[in-house]
Amino acid sequence: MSDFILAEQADTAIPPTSGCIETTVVDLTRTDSAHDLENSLWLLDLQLPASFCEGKGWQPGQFVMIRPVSWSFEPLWARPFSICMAGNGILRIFFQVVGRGTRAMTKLEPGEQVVVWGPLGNAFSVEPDTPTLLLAGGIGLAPFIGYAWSHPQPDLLFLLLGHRPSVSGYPLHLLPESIARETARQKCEEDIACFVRDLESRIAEYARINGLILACGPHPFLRAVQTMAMQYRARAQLSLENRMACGIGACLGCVTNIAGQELPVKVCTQGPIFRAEDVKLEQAVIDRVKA
Amino acid sequence: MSDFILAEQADTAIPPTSGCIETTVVDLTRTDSAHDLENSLWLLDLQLPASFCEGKGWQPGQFVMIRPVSWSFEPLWARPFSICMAGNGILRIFFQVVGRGTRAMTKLEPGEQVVVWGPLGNAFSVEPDTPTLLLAGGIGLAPFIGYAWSHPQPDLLFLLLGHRPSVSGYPLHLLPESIARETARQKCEEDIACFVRDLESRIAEYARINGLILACGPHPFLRAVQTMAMQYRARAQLSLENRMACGIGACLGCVTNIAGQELPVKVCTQGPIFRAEDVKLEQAVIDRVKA
Amino acid sequence: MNLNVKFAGMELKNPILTASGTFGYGLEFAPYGDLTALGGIVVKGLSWEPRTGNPMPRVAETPCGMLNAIGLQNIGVHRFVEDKLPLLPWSEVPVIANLYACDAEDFARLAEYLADQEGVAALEVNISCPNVQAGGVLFGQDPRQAALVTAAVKAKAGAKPVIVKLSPNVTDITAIAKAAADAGADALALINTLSGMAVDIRTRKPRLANVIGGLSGPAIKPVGLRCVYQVSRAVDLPIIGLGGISSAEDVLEYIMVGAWAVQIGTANFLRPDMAFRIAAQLPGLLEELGVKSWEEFRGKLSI
Amino acid sequence: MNLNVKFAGMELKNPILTASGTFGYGLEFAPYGDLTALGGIVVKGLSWEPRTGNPMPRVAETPCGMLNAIGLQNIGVHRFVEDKLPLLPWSEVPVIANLYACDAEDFARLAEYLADQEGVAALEVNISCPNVQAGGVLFGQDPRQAALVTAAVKAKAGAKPVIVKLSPNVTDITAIAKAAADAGADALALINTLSGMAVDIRTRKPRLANVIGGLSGPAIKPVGLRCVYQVSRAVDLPIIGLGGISSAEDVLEYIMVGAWAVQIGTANFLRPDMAFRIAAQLPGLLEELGVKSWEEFRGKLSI
Ligand SMILES: Cc1cc2nc3c(=O)[nH]c(=O)nc-3n(C[C@H](O)[C@H](O)[C@H](O)COP(=O)(O)OP(=O)(O)OC[C@H]3O[C@@H](n4cnc5c(N)ncnc54)[C@H](O)[C@@H]3O)c2cc1C
Ligand SMILES: Cc1cc2nc3c(=O)[nH]c(=O)nc-3n(C[C@H](O)[C@H](O)[C@H](O)COP(=O)(O)OP(=O)(O)OC[C@H]3O[C@@H](n4cnc5c(N)ncnc54)[C@H](O)[C@@H]3O)c2cc1C
Ligand SMILES: Cc1cc2nc3c(=O)[nH]c(=O)nc-3n(C[C@H](O)[C@H](O)[C@H](O)COP(=O)(O)O)c2cc1C
Ligand SMILES: Cc1cc2nc3c(=O)[nH]c(=O)nc-3n(C[C@H](O)[C@H](O)[C@H](O)COP(=O)(O)O)c2cc1C
Ligand code: FES
Ligand code: FES
Repeated sequence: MSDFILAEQADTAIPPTSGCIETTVVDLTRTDSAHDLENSLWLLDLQLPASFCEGKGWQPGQFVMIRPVSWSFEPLWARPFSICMAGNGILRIFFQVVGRGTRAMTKLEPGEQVVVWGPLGNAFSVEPDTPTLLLAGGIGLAPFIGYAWSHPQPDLLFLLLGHRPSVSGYPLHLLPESIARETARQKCEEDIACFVRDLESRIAEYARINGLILACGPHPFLRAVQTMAMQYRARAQLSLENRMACGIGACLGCVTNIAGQELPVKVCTQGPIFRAEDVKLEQAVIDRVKA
Repeated sequence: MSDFILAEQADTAIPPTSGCIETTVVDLTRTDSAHDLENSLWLLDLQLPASFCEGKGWQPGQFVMIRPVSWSFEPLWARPFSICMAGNGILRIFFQVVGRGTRAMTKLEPGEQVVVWGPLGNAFSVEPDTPTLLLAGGIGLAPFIGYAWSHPQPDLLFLLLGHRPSVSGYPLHLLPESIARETARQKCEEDIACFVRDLESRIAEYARINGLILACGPHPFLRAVQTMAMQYRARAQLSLENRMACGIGACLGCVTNIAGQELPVKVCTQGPIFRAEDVKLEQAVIDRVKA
Repeated sequence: MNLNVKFAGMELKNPILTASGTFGYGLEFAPYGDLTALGGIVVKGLSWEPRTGNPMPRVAETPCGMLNAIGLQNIGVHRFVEDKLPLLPWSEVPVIANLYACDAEDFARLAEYLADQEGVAALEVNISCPNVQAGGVLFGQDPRQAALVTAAVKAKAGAKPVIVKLSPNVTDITAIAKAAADAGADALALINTLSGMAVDIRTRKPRLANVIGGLSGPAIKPVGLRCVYQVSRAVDLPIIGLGGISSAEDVLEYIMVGAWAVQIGTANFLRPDMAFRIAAQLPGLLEELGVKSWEEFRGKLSI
Repeated sequence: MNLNVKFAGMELKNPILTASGTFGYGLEFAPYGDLTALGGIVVKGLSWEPRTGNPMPRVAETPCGMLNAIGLQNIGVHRFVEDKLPLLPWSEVPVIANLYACDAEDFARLAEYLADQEGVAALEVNISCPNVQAGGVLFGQDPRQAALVTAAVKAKAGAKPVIVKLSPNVTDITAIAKAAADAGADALALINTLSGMAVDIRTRKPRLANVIGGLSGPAIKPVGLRCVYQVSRAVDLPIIGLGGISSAEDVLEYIMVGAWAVQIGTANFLRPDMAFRIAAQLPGLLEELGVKSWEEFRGKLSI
């Protein structure tokens, strides 16, 4: 299955991209109805650069780096976001407010200029005839919207979304209707235990039927998925959210250790998607990267 | 006349102020109709802090420091602006875009939070029965709007405004109608020569009648006024626009040399208004401060 | 928790001091907050004679920071003691005098004079003056010179604690710190400004008349934290940390890498009530973090 | 005007180079601009053997800047020469190899190997490795060590120009510059990063696993300008200036204080077409300022 991923992870070719483009904000909508700005959920629509779908086009699981022109030097870096959808003239991302960059993004106005580069990184495998389990931890839902639309047999997909903010904030209506789904809110210890049991039984099931498991979400969530996938020998792919300064393989700030690789590999160009059995999700990194 | 000024310039008392207040933007209007943002003219209305008019109140010629909360660390410093008017719940300033701070201020939205401290500095002398000539170099018009309204006999005032952007951008309609005025645009060398001649004949006239001359504007303009005032022995007061980091006498970044003072004096607390005969408008400072 | 900190013979009601040169003589800030709510006030650098400072312009903005080359303009130590000190609430908040001189004798003379002033709680020695006799190298850039000045001040300071303020413009700040410690310093304050400059390509002139100035503000916080971290592990003296602090979070960052107290500098220019706000916000932040005492938090960076 | 600059045996079509470690091996940026439009490309620091670098996390944002402690992860000089160099348009744009080693012999070995590579236009020597034999002080912080490394590289570099890259974390950068000049350096590049750190009060951990890292970006521009200014007046060698450059204006600031060329570093992360944009904007800015030649502008700061 993962030939595609492994090819990219070989660190030879430069993945195709549409380059660095100045585009404009078309729309910004808050999707949740909580009071707090912290952890709020947003859909951001940018004008899709014409070049974006040319050539190889984009594939679900890939991401873009986004930097509003108004940021001058603060924050300094662009921020990486999964492509939620790209088509019909719109590049859409789904984001959550977690820090100063995402907080600043909630101030974006239609017409405002934004620098974007991408599509970047590798993509989730698509196996047209394989039952595929999509595991989304909160905002990790983002790439699965595009994935579901691009899949030739959406009825082979099952989405499990674990979330903390109310489910109403997640744009599940953007998914093709035919996709089976389940959502589980994690408000208390008990919820989490319950969600973990659910996760485990699903992973065990897909391992049994040799299905494909794709996961996207915060580090602790990915670790849980990884552990279970190893335990049940499931075929799982994890999308990592390491901190990125450049997104294009230049800074070596986003690396992770991968089994069988002498040097740490760049998550931005050789990932962000890795096979669960290959990637080392170090505890030290998690503590620091997701406080 | 200048007892008031000299008292402040003695560097003893801390001038009264309403402290540091978080207030909100009520309105921002562009007053000129040029195409370029550079040099554009704006009226900014802030909610007037209740404390602002208490106690000694404010006096025309005084200024405030303004720093939008959204600036985080860029720009770093607040910016000083003359109080154009303060009353009826509104603190109004009139500003021109000259750099990144004023450019950023054109993005202010109603309701946005702004930190303000003031009123700061000394004030123009008011001599109720003296014919008074107000010399405004461009944006230097700002304090004279408040001055004209606060003057007991506005018909003793005459305003001469030299300006580069079209006169329509200057809010002359905010002045009491009874004030005599003349405006002179400086588009070319010839205009400037003509304006300088005009300036000179006015200054000579007010010197003759022992009138009071008040000037506010860019350094080169103040220098011209100073030279002529000295030549004709006119009683003139100049409002300096030195670069300020704190506005309250703490950084010593805004100082100027004053005749008879051992140490350089702080323009923010001991000025910004000085007698023309006292102040040394150094060329070096001008070159650097107004590029 | 109790915010009180005791070190070097001083007792501060909280660890928030102000940085010399950014807080005037203290009085300038009285309209913006209650001076006695601060842990202490460090006033503008004082020399024996009044000084006019450098020519203008002497401040410039830089990305997330500023340059200054004020050149130690000040009214001189006598006028400070006579005109300013009596107006300060020194019996309720420690007032620390920052001393500036260009040779050891001058430093000693300042120390001797201030040792007698009841209103002065401690002396902070600014050793960033170039020593002309020693070929123009700054006192603070050479361990022997730093020791010389420290010893001279200490000899005359009587009961007043002596705080030596270190420059980051050195190859090894721990060497200077050790020299000052060995020469008798009671505490160290770091960092002073980084040496920097700015120019204007249109006028083709430096933005400071003095050409070179000192960089301060949020931009330098990483350098300040590193210096405090290094010195706190190398020297057994209480450290006052500063450089770029502009929030209660920043204060705790400095304390976590080893500082006993901190100073708010350039941030006072962002809003004149900054030091008061930070002092007011600190208890809430400590509670949020579950910190119960300074001992449990100070220097407790887990590596 | 003609943007061409010649120095140290190199001819650049414009003074815009990229800074080592911020531009990968060059190829990463090919999708974002025409590599041959740059004055030159300085690639990631190369060691003899591949290096894994430091543990994660190894980058952190700071006010107007960033910290990195990548620890020189690289594929080793051989794989660079075999896999990367042939793909770079080195016949049209000078490719400069940045060398990293921890003793003089290792540096010499790297220089010898690269001296034979047609595609390498020059060698840039990164002397910010701590010399364990010399008690852990960095090569770049001690004039004698700097001279040692420079001489060792120069002896084996053959016709390749040798650029020595200086650290700002020193008491007197001109002393190191002079030592490198006397030891035969053909040009100097400055500055490397400032030593700094960042911590997280919630996790109570440093933000870099390595604890201490290098500060770069707009925040440090004033320090870079000051260093270039000082060194250009102290040493008669061409200087490549860097530190915080993020616009064509910044480029001219560095040239006005004495640089012959510049490097774009951290700003490449703000947008990957940054170096190309700056190179494209430079002619217009020079015209606006009325500059007719580099000679008339370089170092022409009027004091
Ligand atoms: C390939 C990829 C795809 C992503 N897709 C999405 C998406 O579709 N929607 C979405 O909301 N988020 C996504 N993220 C995460 C998103 O990039 C971060 O939430 C964002 O960069 C945080 O910026 P901030 O300034 O708000 O937070 P900061 O103030 O920088 O940090 C706040 C917290 O977030 C953590 N953090 C900061 N930067 C990152 C980062 N780059 N990656 C992970 N954690 C970080 C910090 O450690 C800290 O705990 C993706 C990340 C990657 C690498
Ligand atoms: C007491 C006082 C009252 C003022 N009143 C007004 C007013 O009513 N309306 C108004 O539009 N402006 C007024 N100014 C000037 C105003 O403060 C500056 O135009 C503003 O600070 C420039 O900020 P900037 O970020 O846009 O410019 P910058 O990007 O900082 O600089 C752009 C240009 O402006 C010059 N400059 C920067 N800061 C200052 C400064 N503080 N003073 C003078 N020149 C500066 C710079 O040298 C440069 O040439 C006043 C200044 C003072 C000191
Ligand atoms: C305008 C200004 C004046 C200063 N004057 C002095 C001084 O007189 N004595 C001194 O020891 N430090 C002086 N400093 C340095 C500060 O006390 C402080 O060490 C430095 O600014 C770093 O802290 P910060 O980043 O919080 O400002 C001055 C700093 C500034 C910005
Ligand atoms: C992520 C990163 C990696 C770096 N790696 C190297 C390196 O391998 N060799 C080197 O000499 N300098 C390295 N540097 C330093 C830069 O080349 C440059 O000297 C420094 O960042 C200052 O310039 P800037 O502010 O423009 O980034 C690195 C800098 C960064 C940010
Ligand atoms: S983010 Fe820079 S190498 Fe991956
Ligand atoms: S602006 Fe700081 S002293 Fe005047």
